Amino acid sequence: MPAMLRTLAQKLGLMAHTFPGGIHLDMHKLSAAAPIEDAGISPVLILPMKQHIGVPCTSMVKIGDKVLRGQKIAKSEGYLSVPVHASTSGRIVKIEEHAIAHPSGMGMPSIFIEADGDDNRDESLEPITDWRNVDPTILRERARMCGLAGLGGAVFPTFIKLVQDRRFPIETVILNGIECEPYLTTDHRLMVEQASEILDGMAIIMHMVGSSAGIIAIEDNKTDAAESMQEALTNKDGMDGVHIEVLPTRYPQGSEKQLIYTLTGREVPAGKLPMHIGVLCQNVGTTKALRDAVILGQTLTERIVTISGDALPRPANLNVRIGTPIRSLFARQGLEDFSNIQVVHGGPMMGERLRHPDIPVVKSTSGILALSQQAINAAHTVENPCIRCGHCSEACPASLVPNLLADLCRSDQLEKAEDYQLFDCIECGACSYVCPSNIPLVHYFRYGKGQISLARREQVFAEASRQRSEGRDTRIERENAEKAARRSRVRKTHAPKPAAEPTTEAAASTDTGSTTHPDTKPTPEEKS
Amino acid sequence: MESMNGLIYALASLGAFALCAGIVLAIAQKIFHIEGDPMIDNVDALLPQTQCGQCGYPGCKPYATAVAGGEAEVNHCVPGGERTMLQIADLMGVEPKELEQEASAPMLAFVREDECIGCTLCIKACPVDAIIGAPKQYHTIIADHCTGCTLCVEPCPVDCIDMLVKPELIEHWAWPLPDTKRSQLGHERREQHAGHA
Amino acid sequence: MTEFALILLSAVLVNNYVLTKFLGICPFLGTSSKVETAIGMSFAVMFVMTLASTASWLVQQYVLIPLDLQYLQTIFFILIIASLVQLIEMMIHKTSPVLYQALGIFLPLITTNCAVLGVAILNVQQKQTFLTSALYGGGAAIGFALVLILFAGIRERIDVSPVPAAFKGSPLALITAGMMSLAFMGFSGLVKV
Amino acid sequence: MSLIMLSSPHAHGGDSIRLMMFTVVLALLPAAAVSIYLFGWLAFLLIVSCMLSALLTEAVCLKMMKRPLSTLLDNSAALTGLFLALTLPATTPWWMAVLGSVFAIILGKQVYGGLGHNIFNPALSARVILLISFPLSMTTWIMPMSSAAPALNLFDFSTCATIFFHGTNALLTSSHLSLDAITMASPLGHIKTEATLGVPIADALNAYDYSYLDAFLGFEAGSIGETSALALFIGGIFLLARHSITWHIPFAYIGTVLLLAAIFNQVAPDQFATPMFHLFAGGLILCAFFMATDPVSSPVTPVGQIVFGVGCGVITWSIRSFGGYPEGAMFSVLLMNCAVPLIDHYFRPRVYGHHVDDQDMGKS
Repeated sequence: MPAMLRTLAQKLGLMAHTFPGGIHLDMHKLSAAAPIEDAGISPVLILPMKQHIGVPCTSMVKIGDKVLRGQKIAKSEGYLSVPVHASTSGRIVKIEEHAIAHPSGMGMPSIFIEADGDDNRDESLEPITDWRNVDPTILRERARMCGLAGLGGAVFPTFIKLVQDRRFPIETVILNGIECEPYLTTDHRLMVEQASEILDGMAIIMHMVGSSAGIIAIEDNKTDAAESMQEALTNKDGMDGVHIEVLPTRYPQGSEKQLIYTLTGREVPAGKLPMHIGVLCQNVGTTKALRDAVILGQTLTERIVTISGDALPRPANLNVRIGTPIRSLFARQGLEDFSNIQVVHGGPMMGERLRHPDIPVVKSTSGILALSQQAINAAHTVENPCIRCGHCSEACPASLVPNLLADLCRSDQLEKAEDYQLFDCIECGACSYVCPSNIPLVHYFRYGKGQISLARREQVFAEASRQRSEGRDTRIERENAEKAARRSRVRKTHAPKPAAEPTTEAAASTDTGSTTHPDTKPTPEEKS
Repeated sequence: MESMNGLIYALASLGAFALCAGIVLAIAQKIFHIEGDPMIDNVDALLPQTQCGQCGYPGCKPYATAVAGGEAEVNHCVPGGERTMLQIADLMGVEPKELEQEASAPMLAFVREDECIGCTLCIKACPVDAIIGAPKQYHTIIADHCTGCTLCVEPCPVDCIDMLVKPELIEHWAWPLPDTKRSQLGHERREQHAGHA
Repeated sequence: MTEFALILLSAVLVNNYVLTKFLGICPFLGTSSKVETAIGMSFAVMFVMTLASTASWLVQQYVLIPLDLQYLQTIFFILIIASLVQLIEMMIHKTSPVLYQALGIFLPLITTNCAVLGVAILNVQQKQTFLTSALYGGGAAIGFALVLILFAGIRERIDVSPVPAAFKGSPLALITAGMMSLAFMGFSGLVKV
Repeated sequence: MSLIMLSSPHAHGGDSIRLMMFTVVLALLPAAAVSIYLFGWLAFLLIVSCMLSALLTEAVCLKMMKRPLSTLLDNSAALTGLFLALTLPATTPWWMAVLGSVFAIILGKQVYGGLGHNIFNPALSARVILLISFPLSMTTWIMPMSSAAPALNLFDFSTCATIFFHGTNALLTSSHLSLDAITMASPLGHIKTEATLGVPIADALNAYDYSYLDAFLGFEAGSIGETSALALFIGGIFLLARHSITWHIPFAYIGTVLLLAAIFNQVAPDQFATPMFHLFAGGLILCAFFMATDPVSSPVTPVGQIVFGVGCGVITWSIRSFGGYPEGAMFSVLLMNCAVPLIDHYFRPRVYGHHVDDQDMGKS
């Protein structure tokens, strides 16, 4: 009903499109006024083999190798993957498992580079200044080679989205400068300080997908960024189809699907991509990185990281080499003692709490937060029973019914949970944030999703095993039948000595069965 | 005589009526006749297909047949664990039963190749054709196909097959349920409060 | 027309067989643990109840009364009901083995569902016409289905609640049924039939 | 640093059950104040005894089930007691009030597993149990202090204490008054009795000396908390403003009653009361704003809430107009409570990106 009213109001032009649900947060943008500083080069950089969504990379270097900044050190395996590059020049000192920002606490094979301090760049990639006259597929290959992945936090390989598909022409390119997570200010500062470079990147994207219309979306708590972008836009040639949209601040506006709905009034159908409705959405930081990759020929070796939190003495925005241990960044900002502090990788709403600060900055590190134990405790108090107040449903930007879903996950009614569209949950955390009973709803959904994925994997495995088992059974049956048939033939011709036959036959068949394929392996012995 | 007539009427009408009902049901039986027991496949679909025989039946399908026929309890599948048991109980509409044996962590069989004499006995024992090799050559177990049923361990004459815990992949890691650990935190928090006060 | 509507309303709500006449409690408790099963059971009972009430009316009018065999009423009606149950059992076994399995013993037990026999006998006692007895049977079945499905919905929710051990299962189901019955008392006097 | 596994989000808005329940208690204060103004010490004694016995019962239950007593502080038991008190007639003796609270907490709530798990509204289930068990006591309405000539001074503590602790009969014997002298029918009860005699509604109300203004302000016979539409509206609007409830249930509920009443009143004004009469009469507003919106026993989704409200409205109006009981609001909420699990299941909102048909998917 309200949805209908809203649609009606939108049709009449009384109301701008806005995604359902959503909440207002305390933004805590402590570092909003802090200019981007360079964090320098750490003596040892740790580069995990997988920093994107998709297939892990494999190492191309060995211990003792000298590498240059920007040199590819791990190559991608498979389509959904981008390579890893050395983020400074130096020597490979070890390749072993190291902790990463993952809730399981498991490690990831990583390459350790000892910096030589010279920071010599690998300049094998030619800058493409004349990109307007370059074929989009070449630029796309450049984006892949340079290791670009969504720097907003999702780290989806960027090149995959930058494609021209005749069936799904991109009409609108959306530049996502929403940054709706509390504390984080990387995109904000980037837009204030490097608006022109971002616009270059956007122009490259629009050229690559063949679109002439673009929207730059910024929330109204970043007016300085909007002004800076507007100024840069007026000074830029050839970007007439682009305009800036300042949206009222609401979480999770920066989520791709929600933003697309707010700006275009269209929903990305379940199981489809934005490109299927003619939209491409890119994060501000990724756009800037694309510009550097094309115009400067630089691979992705650094990113901007907000370092903040209520327990951090000096919040800042740092330009950090990928692979820098975050403990050194905290030390730089005046935090050495982690005894009553919890470290969060990413924003407080969707980031991971880390078990310890000894992990490296990776491509997805939009921020690292030092939150006081008190702040964490306030968010994770004892779970009370659900009183079905419905605040979670009101807050849900995907129009799910979180409390019912959580009940289903908790009681392992996973099929029903899928039926309730569990997988449409974007894990934004709005439901948990508003829950008066402090129910960790997102945690239940993650549990449910994990269990369903597990069940699916087991299902596939079981099906394959069943087929192999049935195949084996039929083969044995067939072979037994053949053998019986042969034996009866043998019995007819060599009536006196039937017993000797099977053994020699088995021996004969095993001799020929030297192939390694299981289907043609030796006949199993008959049970006597 | 009156009562005699009444009795005859009663018996005759009841008999005639019963006959009619019987004929109708006989026809219906023809129309709604079903082949086999469709529940066997339904149960089989829930089983993990390890073909391990720990249930006491030679494989998953025979166990499914026994369960569907009401001959076997629902709690014999060890590798399936509690979830499989609950699903089968749910499907069969019976009360869930305690598992007799806890499911262990997923295992993989591994051949120590330098000790393998190439006897092919394990190949013959494997219910899912997950072992490859030829006589007098090393045998190898395809890890992706191994169900961890342990049936190959026994036949090996030189005991060169180990059962190893299946390594957990970071991509396959799943969040556990929140409750217990959260209440721990709540406990810590209460203590902390008490400490402050 | 109004009269028919009122008969239906009366049979469904006001004189609900389960909650105000307390007939058919056994399947009400037995097949209400899941909504899907309850819906299946509801259809089975609707089928049997409607047909049984019309068939028994026919038997009563054209067999028992002419032959002066009213004393055989119960045995005849049971025969009708049992045959219908057999029929629906075969149909369900063919069309939905899973539902067949889930209903289990409660499917053949529709035979002894006192609500079914109750409707048939009450129809005869109240001297209903053919049409009204069909309507009454149908209405009673809809009423049974309604409360069974509502109850199943409630029990699915109770199933995931931390109910005190002493009340788990049937005790709480009976308390809830009692509360529903109290609520249904609100309908009393709504239709005077 | 600890090794406990915590999922995001690592921030919380600070809302709590305790706060939400307290808001509802606050919203009920105007109605409670009016009840004391109308029924003096009787109302006060009822409210206090119901709340205390509810809290005590909850404490005993928690103790027996070995659950932490700290949940007492979530205000839910006190709220249940207050709700129950407000739906009782002023002359309810103490033991009935206590019995009601015990029923509400044990049968209404704790047997289902405590807060958040009950199917029926605890206060209303207890009220209906009392109504069915003690029909006479539960439909005897004492004249409020606002009547032209109240037979009893309800601000006199000893009179009230006699009624409360020894029953109305004890007072009647000692004061030589007849029951009819101190009680009166509620407007709904009045028109129901007159309707059975065939008296048209307008005449019946004239004879009753009915005025909409009195009904709006609450100067009429009825349960102590349900008479004043004004006080309940204030509370309801407070809840809406504080976002404790959403508009869906109360508006759908009241709207349905008004609509049905308006249509039928147009068709047959002699048999069916006016919408305004329905609005101010009985427990409609109390039920619509406070009972039907009880989050635990009402649907979660907006569409479900509208369905729920409409269902309540239809049943309330039907029972009032045709049923054996003069008032159907409480029954209607209980009846719709039964349907909540199914409503929740079948009236879920459309999830983002599902069933998007009016969109063209690319150009082929």
